[in-house]
Amino acid sequence: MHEWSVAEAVIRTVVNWANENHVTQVKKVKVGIPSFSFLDVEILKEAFDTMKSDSPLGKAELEVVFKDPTFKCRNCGLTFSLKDVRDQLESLKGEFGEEYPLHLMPALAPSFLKCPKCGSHDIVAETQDITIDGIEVEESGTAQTVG
Amino acid sequence: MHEWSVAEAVIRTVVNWANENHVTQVKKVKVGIPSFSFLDVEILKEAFDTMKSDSPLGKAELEVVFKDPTFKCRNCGLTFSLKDVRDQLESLKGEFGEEYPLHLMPALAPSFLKCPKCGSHDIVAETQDITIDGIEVEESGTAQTVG
Amino acid sequence: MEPLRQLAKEKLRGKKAIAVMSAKGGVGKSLVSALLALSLRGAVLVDLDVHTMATTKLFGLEGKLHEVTKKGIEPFKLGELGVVSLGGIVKDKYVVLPGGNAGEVMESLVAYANLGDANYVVFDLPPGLGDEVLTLERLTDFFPVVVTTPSAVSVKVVEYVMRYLNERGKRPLLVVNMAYMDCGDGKVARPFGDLKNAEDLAKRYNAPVVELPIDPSLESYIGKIHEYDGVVKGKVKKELVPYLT
Amino acid sequence: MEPLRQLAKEKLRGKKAIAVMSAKGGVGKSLVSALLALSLRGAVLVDLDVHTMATTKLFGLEGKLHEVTKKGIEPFKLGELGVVSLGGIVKDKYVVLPGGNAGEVMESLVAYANLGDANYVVFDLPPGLGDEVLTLERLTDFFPVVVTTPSAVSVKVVEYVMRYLNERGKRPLLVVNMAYMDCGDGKVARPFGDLKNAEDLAKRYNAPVVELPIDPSLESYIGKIHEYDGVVKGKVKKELVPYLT
Ligand SMILES: Nc1ncnc2c1ncn2[C@@H]1O[C@H](COP(=O)(O)OP(=O)(O)O)[C@@H](O)[C@H]1O
Ligand SMILES: Nc1ncnc2c1ncn2[C@@H]1O[C@H](COP(=O)(O)OP(=O)(O)O)[C@@H](O)[C@H]1O
Ligand SMILES: [Mg+2]
Ligand SMILES: [Mg+2]
Ligand SMILES: [Mg+2]
Ligand SMILES: [Mg+2]
Ligand code: NI
Ligand code: NI
Ligand SMILES: [Zn+2]
Ligand SMILES: [Zn+2]
Repeated sequence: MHEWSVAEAVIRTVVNWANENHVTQVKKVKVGIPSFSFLDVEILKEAFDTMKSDSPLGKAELEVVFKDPTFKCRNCGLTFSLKDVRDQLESLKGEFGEEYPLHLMPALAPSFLKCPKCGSHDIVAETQDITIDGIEVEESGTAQTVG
Repeated sequence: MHEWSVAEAVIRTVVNWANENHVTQVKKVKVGIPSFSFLDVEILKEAFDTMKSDSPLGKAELEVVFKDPTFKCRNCGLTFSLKDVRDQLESLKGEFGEEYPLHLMPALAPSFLKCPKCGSHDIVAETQDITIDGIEVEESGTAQTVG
Repeated sequence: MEPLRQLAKEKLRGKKAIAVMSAKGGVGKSLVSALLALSLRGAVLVDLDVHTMATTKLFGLEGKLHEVTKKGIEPFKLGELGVVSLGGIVKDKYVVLPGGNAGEVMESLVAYANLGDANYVVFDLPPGLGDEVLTLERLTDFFPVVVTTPSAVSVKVVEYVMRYLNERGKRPLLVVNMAYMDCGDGKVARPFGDLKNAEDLAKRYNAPVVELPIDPSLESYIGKIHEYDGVVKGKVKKELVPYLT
Repeated sequence: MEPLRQLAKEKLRGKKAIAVMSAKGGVGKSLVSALLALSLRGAVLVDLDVHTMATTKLFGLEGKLHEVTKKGIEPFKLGELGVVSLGGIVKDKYVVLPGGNAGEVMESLVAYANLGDANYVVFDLPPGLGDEVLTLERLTDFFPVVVTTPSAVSVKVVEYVMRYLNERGKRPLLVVNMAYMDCGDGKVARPFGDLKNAEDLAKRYNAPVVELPIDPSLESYIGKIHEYDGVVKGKVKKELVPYLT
């Protein structure tokens, strides 16, 4: 449900950027989201489309890219990916339901996921949270990467 | 003076690596050091040469590369370099003398340096501390980058 | 461009942000935060001590989960007061985080919180002088309420905070908690030493001081601190609140 | 390949590492660390609470700088005890660090310390359950001494640490500090509530318990804690040390 807040965050940020850069019409916003937060893209787009009006984003399309993080264990050095902790994620979802902690806050990952080799929580992921990975503007018609 | 400890850290690390990789003779070790720690290369090399004997590093040469960090202020977003905080570094050396805190621990930088634009201590540097940037071994004669 | 930070900043815009802080632990930051937030009209208390989440313990909110709506994380309601804590996200799970993640989590907590039309946002900070303070500085121009006890170690440690805030151009208020204990018959005990150290500190940094007594009855209000109406609450209302409104 | 981490690990090899820890602040970690290190034969006390550096205040080492020799950072000497603190590097400057840097600083402190032929290394940890604990886990297989007070909030917060350590396969010892106060005439007061919560916690995690009293005279030994030989020190020697030797 906090997809509405995410949409608001994206819109406010891009509107700010557009105002600062004298951009009057944004065509597309590309948003990167850690895949293990399992945001609901339908809700996110609905929220985006509902809230975007009366702004330089009035006609903008939202593109969502789910990013699969690579984790690194600082305790034993193992590099691993999401599929190596799939079972841990599943049991977490089972325990908390849809609004589970990593859905809301991907940066909590080290508290809930363990290194599959040594069991340590001392894991870092390069994809921490929601990012704006690109903005396409009407004027030029070309994608402009910001962030 | 803690250059001796730095040399010991480098030697122990490379000896471990050599043993694990069945390397019997190391030709060169390339060490990266944040420039603002002002380590004394002469002392570092003397320490390295004194302690390296009876090891796969017996004939190894030490190459020191001073790395100039780029700082980023997380408060105002400014990216800046060492020369922008040169005066702050100088007054710090004046206060503490040679063994000043950033000489021993470059990761203390945010406590002692301020963003030249907004004055915040909320600064991150990508070069945190001593790294081993390359090891050249006798067998192959080619540089091998590790780290 | 950091969308969550942007949202967190806008959520706080136009509200008075108060940061209850101290480099020292166990001096009463969480207790003072709670009593202060309860004493202000229209406040949300945001618990930023993600490792202890003391707020959930003080208010008896353990095991409860925040509702999440289109407006974000809905604060727990205790009369007029709203409370937001990571405890409402992770339930009774421990939170262990490597460097940097704690700041991210704090930022999300503020960004997603539905602060509604609250006038005041009271932040209960963890001890130390780390990412939490820096993160909060990125989000808002907060008013610092620095908490110490009279004990020598605490005052020395808290001086770091005073000096830091001073250099950042802020004028903190100093709360000397557990300053004295009323023993009846007009007698007063000072189990943590006299107040000279703390008062000198305040003078050096030109900070107003509020002294709060020890109230042994407080322990029996853990879990229902909103029902407490004793001497510490009285002092908070009468002496601390006027500086903040 | 991280040379400083490697060196830190090797410095600790063959020594018994004891981590005095608690998610809660102000429960007496630094005091217990100091008295414990003073009671062990051949110990170095390493202060890992980089934001408060309480050790320098307890031992009267403020403003003193560590000597640095070919063997590294030379511990301050107090009789047989060696003490290493960031305070000996930064003097009386506040330490403010964004996420991650604190772990780096801790690693350097251990890597550069001249631990000599000490048998024991006692680590005084900051509150929380953050980078400090993770960093120490990377360096050595420490023995955890977990400190709490009897108060309900403290015990609840400390349960996180117990659970975490348990899941990591460690068997901590629980110290209940400020457990009671001797009022003379065989009378005992319990200003932080009875011990039931803390003792139940220990039972749940199968941990031995040591209870330490409140000693109001301790405040007058701040700055010369090595001269203190009162009731808390006696208990540490007689009841805590045997578990660690
Ligand atoms: N004025 C007071 N009188 C009695 N007990 C207090 C007082 N202030 C704090 N306490 C108790 O002291 C302990 C530490 O307080 P807490 O608010 O958790 O500190 P911090 O947040 O600084 O770590 C708690 O058990 C709290 O109930
Ligand atoms: N058993 C005790 N009796 C009396 N005072 C104590 C006792 N234990 C701790 N203290 C005091 O309580 C305060 C907090 O102790 P400290 O060791 O700094 O806690 P922490 O390291 O957990 O933050 C200090 O002023 C200390 O001197
Ligand atoms: Mg607290
Ligand atoms: Mg962010
Ligand atoms: Mg301490
Ligand atoms: Mg490192
Ligand atoms: Ni949601
Ligand atoms: Ni040196
Ligand atoms: Zn691992
Ligand atoms: Zn700046």
